[in-house]
Amino acid sequence: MIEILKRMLRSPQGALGLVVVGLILLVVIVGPWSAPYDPEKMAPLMRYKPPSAQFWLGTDQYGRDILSRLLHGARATVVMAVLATALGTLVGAIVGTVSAFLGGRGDEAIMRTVDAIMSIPSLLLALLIVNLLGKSSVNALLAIALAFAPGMARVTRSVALAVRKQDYVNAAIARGESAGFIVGREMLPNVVAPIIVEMTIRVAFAVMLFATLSFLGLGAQPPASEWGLMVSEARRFMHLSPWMILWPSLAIALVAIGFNLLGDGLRDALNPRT
Amino acid sequence: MPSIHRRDFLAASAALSGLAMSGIPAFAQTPRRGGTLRVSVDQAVSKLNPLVTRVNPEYLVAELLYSGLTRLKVDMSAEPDLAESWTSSADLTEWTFTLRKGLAFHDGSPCTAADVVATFEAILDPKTASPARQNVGPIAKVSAKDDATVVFNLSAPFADLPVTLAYTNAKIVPAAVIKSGLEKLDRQAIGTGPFKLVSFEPERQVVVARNDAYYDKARPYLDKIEVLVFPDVSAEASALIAGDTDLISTTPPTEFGRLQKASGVKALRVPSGQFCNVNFGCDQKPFNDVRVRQALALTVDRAAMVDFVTEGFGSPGNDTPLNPAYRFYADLPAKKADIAKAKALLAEAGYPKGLEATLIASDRPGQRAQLAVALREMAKPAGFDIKVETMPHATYLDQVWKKGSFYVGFYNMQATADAIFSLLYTSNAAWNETRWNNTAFDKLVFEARATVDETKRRALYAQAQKLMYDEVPSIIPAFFDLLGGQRDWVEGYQLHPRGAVFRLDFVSLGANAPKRG
Amino acid sequence: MRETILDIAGYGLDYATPSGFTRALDDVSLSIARGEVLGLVGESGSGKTSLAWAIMRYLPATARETGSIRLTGQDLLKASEAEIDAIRGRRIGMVFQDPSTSLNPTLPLGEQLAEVLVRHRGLTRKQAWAEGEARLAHVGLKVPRQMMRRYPHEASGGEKQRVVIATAFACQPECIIFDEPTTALDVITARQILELFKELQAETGVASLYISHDLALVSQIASKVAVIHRGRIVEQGAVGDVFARPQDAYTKKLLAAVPRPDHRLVGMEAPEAATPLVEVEKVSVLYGRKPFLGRLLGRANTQFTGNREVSLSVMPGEILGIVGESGSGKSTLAKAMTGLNRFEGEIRFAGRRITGLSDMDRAYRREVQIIFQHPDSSLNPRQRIREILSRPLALYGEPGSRRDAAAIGELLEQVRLPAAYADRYPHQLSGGEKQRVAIARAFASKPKLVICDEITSALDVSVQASVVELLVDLQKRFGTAYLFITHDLNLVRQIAHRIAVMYRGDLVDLVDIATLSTGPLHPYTRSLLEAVPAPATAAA
Amino acid sequence: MSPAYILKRILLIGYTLLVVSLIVFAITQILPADAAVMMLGENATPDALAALRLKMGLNDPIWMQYLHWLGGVVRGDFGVSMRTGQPVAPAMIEALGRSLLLALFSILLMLAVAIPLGIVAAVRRGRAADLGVSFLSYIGVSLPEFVTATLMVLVLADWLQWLPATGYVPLTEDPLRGLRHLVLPVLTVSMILVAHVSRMVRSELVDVLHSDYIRAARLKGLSKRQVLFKHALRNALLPTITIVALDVGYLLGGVIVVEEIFALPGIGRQLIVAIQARDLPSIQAGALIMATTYAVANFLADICYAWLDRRIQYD
Repeated sequence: MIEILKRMLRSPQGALGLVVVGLILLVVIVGPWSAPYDPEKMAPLMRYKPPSAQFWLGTDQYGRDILSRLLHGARATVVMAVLATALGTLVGAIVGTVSAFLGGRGDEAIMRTVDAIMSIPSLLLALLIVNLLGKSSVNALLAIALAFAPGMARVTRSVALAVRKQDYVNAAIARGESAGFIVGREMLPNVVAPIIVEMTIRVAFAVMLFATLSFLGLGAQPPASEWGLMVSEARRFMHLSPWMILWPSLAIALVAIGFNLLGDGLRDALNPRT
Repeated sequence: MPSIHRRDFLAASAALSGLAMSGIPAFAQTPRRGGTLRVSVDQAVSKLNPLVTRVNPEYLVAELLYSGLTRLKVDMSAEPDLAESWTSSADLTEWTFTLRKGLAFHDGSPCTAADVVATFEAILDPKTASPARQNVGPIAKVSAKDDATVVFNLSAPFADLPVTLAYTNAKIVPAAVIKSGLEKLDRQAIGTGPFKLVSFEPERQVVVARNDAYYDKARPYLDKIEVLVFPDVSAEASALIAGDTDLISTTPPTEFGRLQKASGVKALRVPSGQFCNVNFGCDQKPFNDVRVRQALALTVDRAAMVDFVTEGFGSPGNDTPLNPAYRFYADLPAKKADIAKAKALLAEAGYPKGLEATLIASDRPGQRAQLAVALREMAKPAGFDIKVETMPHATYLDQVWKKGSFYVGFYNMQATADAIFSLLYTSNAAWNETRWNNTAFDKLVFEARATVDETKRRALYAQAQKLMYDEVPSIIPAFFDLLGGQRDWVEGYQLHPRGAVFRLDFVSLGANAPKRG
Repeated sequence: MRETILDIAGYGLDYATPSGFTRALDDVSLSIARGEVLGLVGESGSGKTSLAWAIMRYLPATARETGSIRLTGQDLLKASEAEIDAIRGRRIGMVFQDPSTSLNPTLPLGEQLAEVLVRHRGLTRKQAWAEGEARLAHVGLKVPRQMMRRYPHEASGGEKQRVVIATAFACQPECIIFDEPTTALDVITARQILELFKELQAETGVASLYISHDLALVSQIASKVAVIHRGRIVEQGAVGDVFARPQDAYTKKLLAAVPRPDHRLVGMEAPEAATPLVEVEKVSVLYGRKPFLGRLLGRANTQFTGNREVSLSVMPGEILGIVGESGSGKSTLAKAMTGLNRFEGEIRFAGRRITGLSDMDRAYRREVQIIFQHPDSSLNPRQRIREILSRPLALYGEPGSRRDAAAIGELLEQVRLPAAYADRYPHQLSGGEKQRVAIARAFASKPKLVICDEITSALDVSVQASVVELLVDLQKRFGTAYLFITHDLNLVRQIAHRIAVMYRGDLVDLVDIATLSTGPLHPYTRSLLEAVPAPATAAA
Repeated sequence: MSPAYILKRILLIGYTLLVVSLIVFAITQILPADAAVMMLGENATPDALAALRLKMGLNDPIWMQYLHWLGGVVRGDFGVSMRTGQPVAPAMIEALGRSLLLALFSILLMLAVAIPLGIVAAVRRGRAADLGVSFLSYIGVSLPEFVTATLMVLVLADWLQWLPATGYVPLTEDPLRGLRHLVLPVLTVSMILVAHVSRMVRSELVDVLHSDYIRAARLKGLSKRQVLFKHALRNALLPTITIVALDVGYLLGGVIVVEEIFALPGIGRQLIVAIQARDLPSIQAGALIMATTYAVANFLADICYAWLDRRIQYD
């Protein structure tokens, strides 16, 4: 673990990724307390203010402080994305590993079906699911998780198959170990690493997908300060104050970049191939 | 009598800070004929059948292709359309309309009293599901005396019939089509309107061309009108500023500022009775208790609300659907926010610890959510814990509209006080969203509609408004001015306070207009 | 004295790493004259390949060099990039270890030969192709014209290597480097390639640097030999001298490690026993499942045979060697016997009939253990040695048996590893050590039969020797029977009592070690015997 | 290439579409919307609704409705839109055409930009150029379309007034205006593609450049250029074909947002409108058509790949 961290710090992406994600997590944790204003406090006389000493990032259509809203929104945005990814990964990992372990026709059937589901663009799938469940952050979370599951299943399976071919698994079988032991103790520990990499990268997608859903009005609900929602609300006031749309957009991009970097860093750290 | 009306109206406009009024007709010289006008609208034109149109863009198109018996002037009074004149019996229960000579549908077939009768029978048939059914007035029977004469027998005395017959959905369609099935009108237009349908792409554009067989030889002035759909309002404004379009039928306050600044663009603004409200289900807890409704009403800072919801392009409301733009508006003292009093009332009503409620707002137009969120904050100090839930308009219509007990509504101005009251607030209202069901109120409205005498009628409506002012079946915090924009080469266009009326057949293009194919 | 072509003097090479420099080559001095073949012998990591790259001037930016490498007097260290490009392939050719990776999979073989001719001999593409065809014919390829147009995946390993060789000789270079050109090939193919090399070498008199880990092989073809160890040349001289009278300790060790058929490590006779321990009866293995679509289209089913009705038996305490080239079905059989492949036919073990996986109960699995070829893949990288070794104890140990550190320690000492290794992870061990752990794991259950599947082929000669010696020792101690699978005939002749020869899934021969040299043999077995060079000292 | 392989892939497409149709139908069945209400609107009376339900067979058991619908689909009849009352299929196909136009331009632009970038990055590995490219690509993959799009509209359309903010004009109607309207959407869509593919090309090329046969080629005396363009590039670009095909999946997803923002009446926008209006037949048709496009794109890619790269075994 430690040396992986060391290796990550050596690669530019890894180091940068760690820093950015670290910062983001910091905001997620202490954000709400560090916010200078109440994110929902309206000020009829303070609307559409550009950045200033008083409001570092300016104010929005209700005269609410954008910085405070961003700081509060970090949780809604990042945590949700991480949870969604984790959930999707879990489901995918189970399906993938089972499929890989079954092999043969079972594997074929499962994977073909997974492919089929994957041919529905994940955004569309998420859209449909949210519409089905009714719009709310939680449902958006489920939708994204479900939209991710097939992809993760594919990844997990390919990794699991590679591990399945290893001789230590053969040895375990020849030894007469139980299926449970083989999957649990011999295979899984070797499968997790690549999956974690994939996961980190997908968190970036999740953040974007989440924002997109909120943007389409299907994610978080006002007056929540989820960043995607902030962008979509700000669009209406684009011409009254460009700042309103600029900041949350940048925030989203930053998070996505952070996790992309981190993911790539991890990948390089875990298999120092090139 | 129209004169009084006009004075009220101007008074109303004056009341709203001096602004570029489009109310003044621009018929300096005789309009130039010819040219193509590009009008942009903010929603798809999904329905072509005029009897079932539901949104302004559809009304706009229907108005180009079809005619009613009467039509609504900018001052909200009725003027002849297919009917050249009308009379009523003394007791206002029988009205007779005389049609113009030689009217013809786009397919060349003549338009006669038979078509009018058939149309109104279709409208009144529930199966047609036409919004007009509840809005054309208490019609009991429609009959044709001869080819040119139609007689309406009413179930109750009704003074406003000529105005209500101008209702957006009361457009005359051929009897033959009605017989063969109205679906025919989903894709083609067979009307008597000033323009004929050229092409119809619901999501993109509708093109119409002058109908040379139109009854008025002078109008329309334009050869062609392209109605362009811009789902994105800011893009719509950009298009006008860039000169890609000539006219925006309605634009939100958030874009209005740009239009005012843009060169070559005239920003249009007219005070209107259009409003956003918060509907209470007055038949179920907690809002069946008048004190709860009053308490919430007392939390609203209406001046701030005008800012939040209309960006200042509007006027504060007093929880009655009438404002100075209406003829029978009663000037009641402006309501002020009073949190202490609100708290007290809430406690009296049995909610000393405050109360929770979920306020639903559809996502179109944006002002709904805007209002909801603002209200949420304003009501907090008084102990209201309001959760805002927005949803796609379709879901809203399907699940909440007319069913919910606490949601944000949005309404065009109606032609008459009676129209708005009996559309929304009487017990037998078409859209009785509040279930207020106040017999006293019903009685007042019913009396008023049967009264010809101006002053008596005004008094009755005043009492009705006072009732609403006190009992708050719904919070009406702000009225919108209607906003729009046009290139300065567009002549003869007047923003209509009704919001659903456009009268583009009076529009012409100036000499400096760009030539378009 | 013939003219010296390649002359390396006091050459040193270091690679810069974050943690300072690491020495790859140290004060290397060699020279090869026209017509000479210098065999460079060393184990993996000895630096022999680094030397090859150095000569080819193909070094990473992190390389630091000293000394000189002269090609007919010109110091390559000082040569410009352009000059080097002109020298590579023109004056120094190179033949690589694995033809399947050294050829571009998406270009026709002919193109990859012709481009050299175009580049260095200024031929037009047309001429180059004609010339290339001739070249291919010259390296003994039957149908040169087609071969030119084929893609790598359409040619056999031997054919590909011939193309590579033809390319290396294409421009009549003065010097050619052969980097283990036969290790990736089957014994017999390797033999043919070697013959080809001899002919071409004799014919062109090119100065050859022949890099190999295989002393026996080098002794066959080289005139001079240099032994490289940890980046230093520890000994060099004429083949005869070095092999007969090695001076350096390492050389001696290396020579001693070379398996020699005549030098038995166990008795010729298997211990007497009435009944065989295991009997394999008509065991067949089919790979791949029938694709329903294939049948749907009436195509021949794509299954292929791993074993065809193989029958053999192993006596208690006997070492049965199984030889054959890759894909001959050796491992398939091993897998079948350990329940890693489903099979038809039956296996009789200690009188019990086993016809399928379900019959392989714990008792059977305890008695029959397997050791795999690649130690780094057969030990779970995320488990400590302790966990790895405690599993069999947990699985097979009698209720009373101990599984504590002491028990683990004993197992490790059995295979001559310090008990302290119990806390290490596999990646902290060397290849040989890992294989010892694997052995310890196999012996943990005190089995009666251990199947050794190519367990030494991934190891260096010296390591291999010690591992084999360990196995023999264990066999003596526990009287365990081995099924010893290998492609190294010399090795198996040292330890096996009987030898089974497999060829394309069939068991073609099963003979006593004694009768191997004399008795009647299947032609394939004979060609196999001929293909394997007997080590030098046998000659010396 | 064996016909069996092709046949197999075609059967797979069939299966894919079957699964998709099931999923889509299931979802649309449970969507909180009464088909009849949607069609008649809020003024519908109970009797009218009942009549319509009967007519639309909404009272049949679900599986009957599914089979009935599927039967229609097979015959290319996706039913009638509840919003416009017009048959769904033609509208959707036309919309698809517009989307594909957008996709086509985006992919062309992407190829023109991404491949050179990738090559430069791989060849100049670790140097400034490489870092520059990878920085760009990180930005690219990390900006959601709606952000890029909105910012572009704000700057290019509203502030600089170089391009129309949104809208769509058929190229047949007015090629110049049509293209001007396409610029922003194409830029937005291709941005992520470029980022994605250039990274792919880079890593593929880096791998190839490390392979034995490249070294062998160098040691045959071929110049860097020759090796790069003759030996390396071909092998590095092969896998990108598949990548591009997979990106079609993204494309279709991304197109939803992009079309929504630029009011481009492609299939994505049709779907959003349909979803918002609970226009079930349109949703079903749209989703199914998207899936088909994706499946077909991948099919073509595989065929293409198999044809170009002769190493592949066909099953």
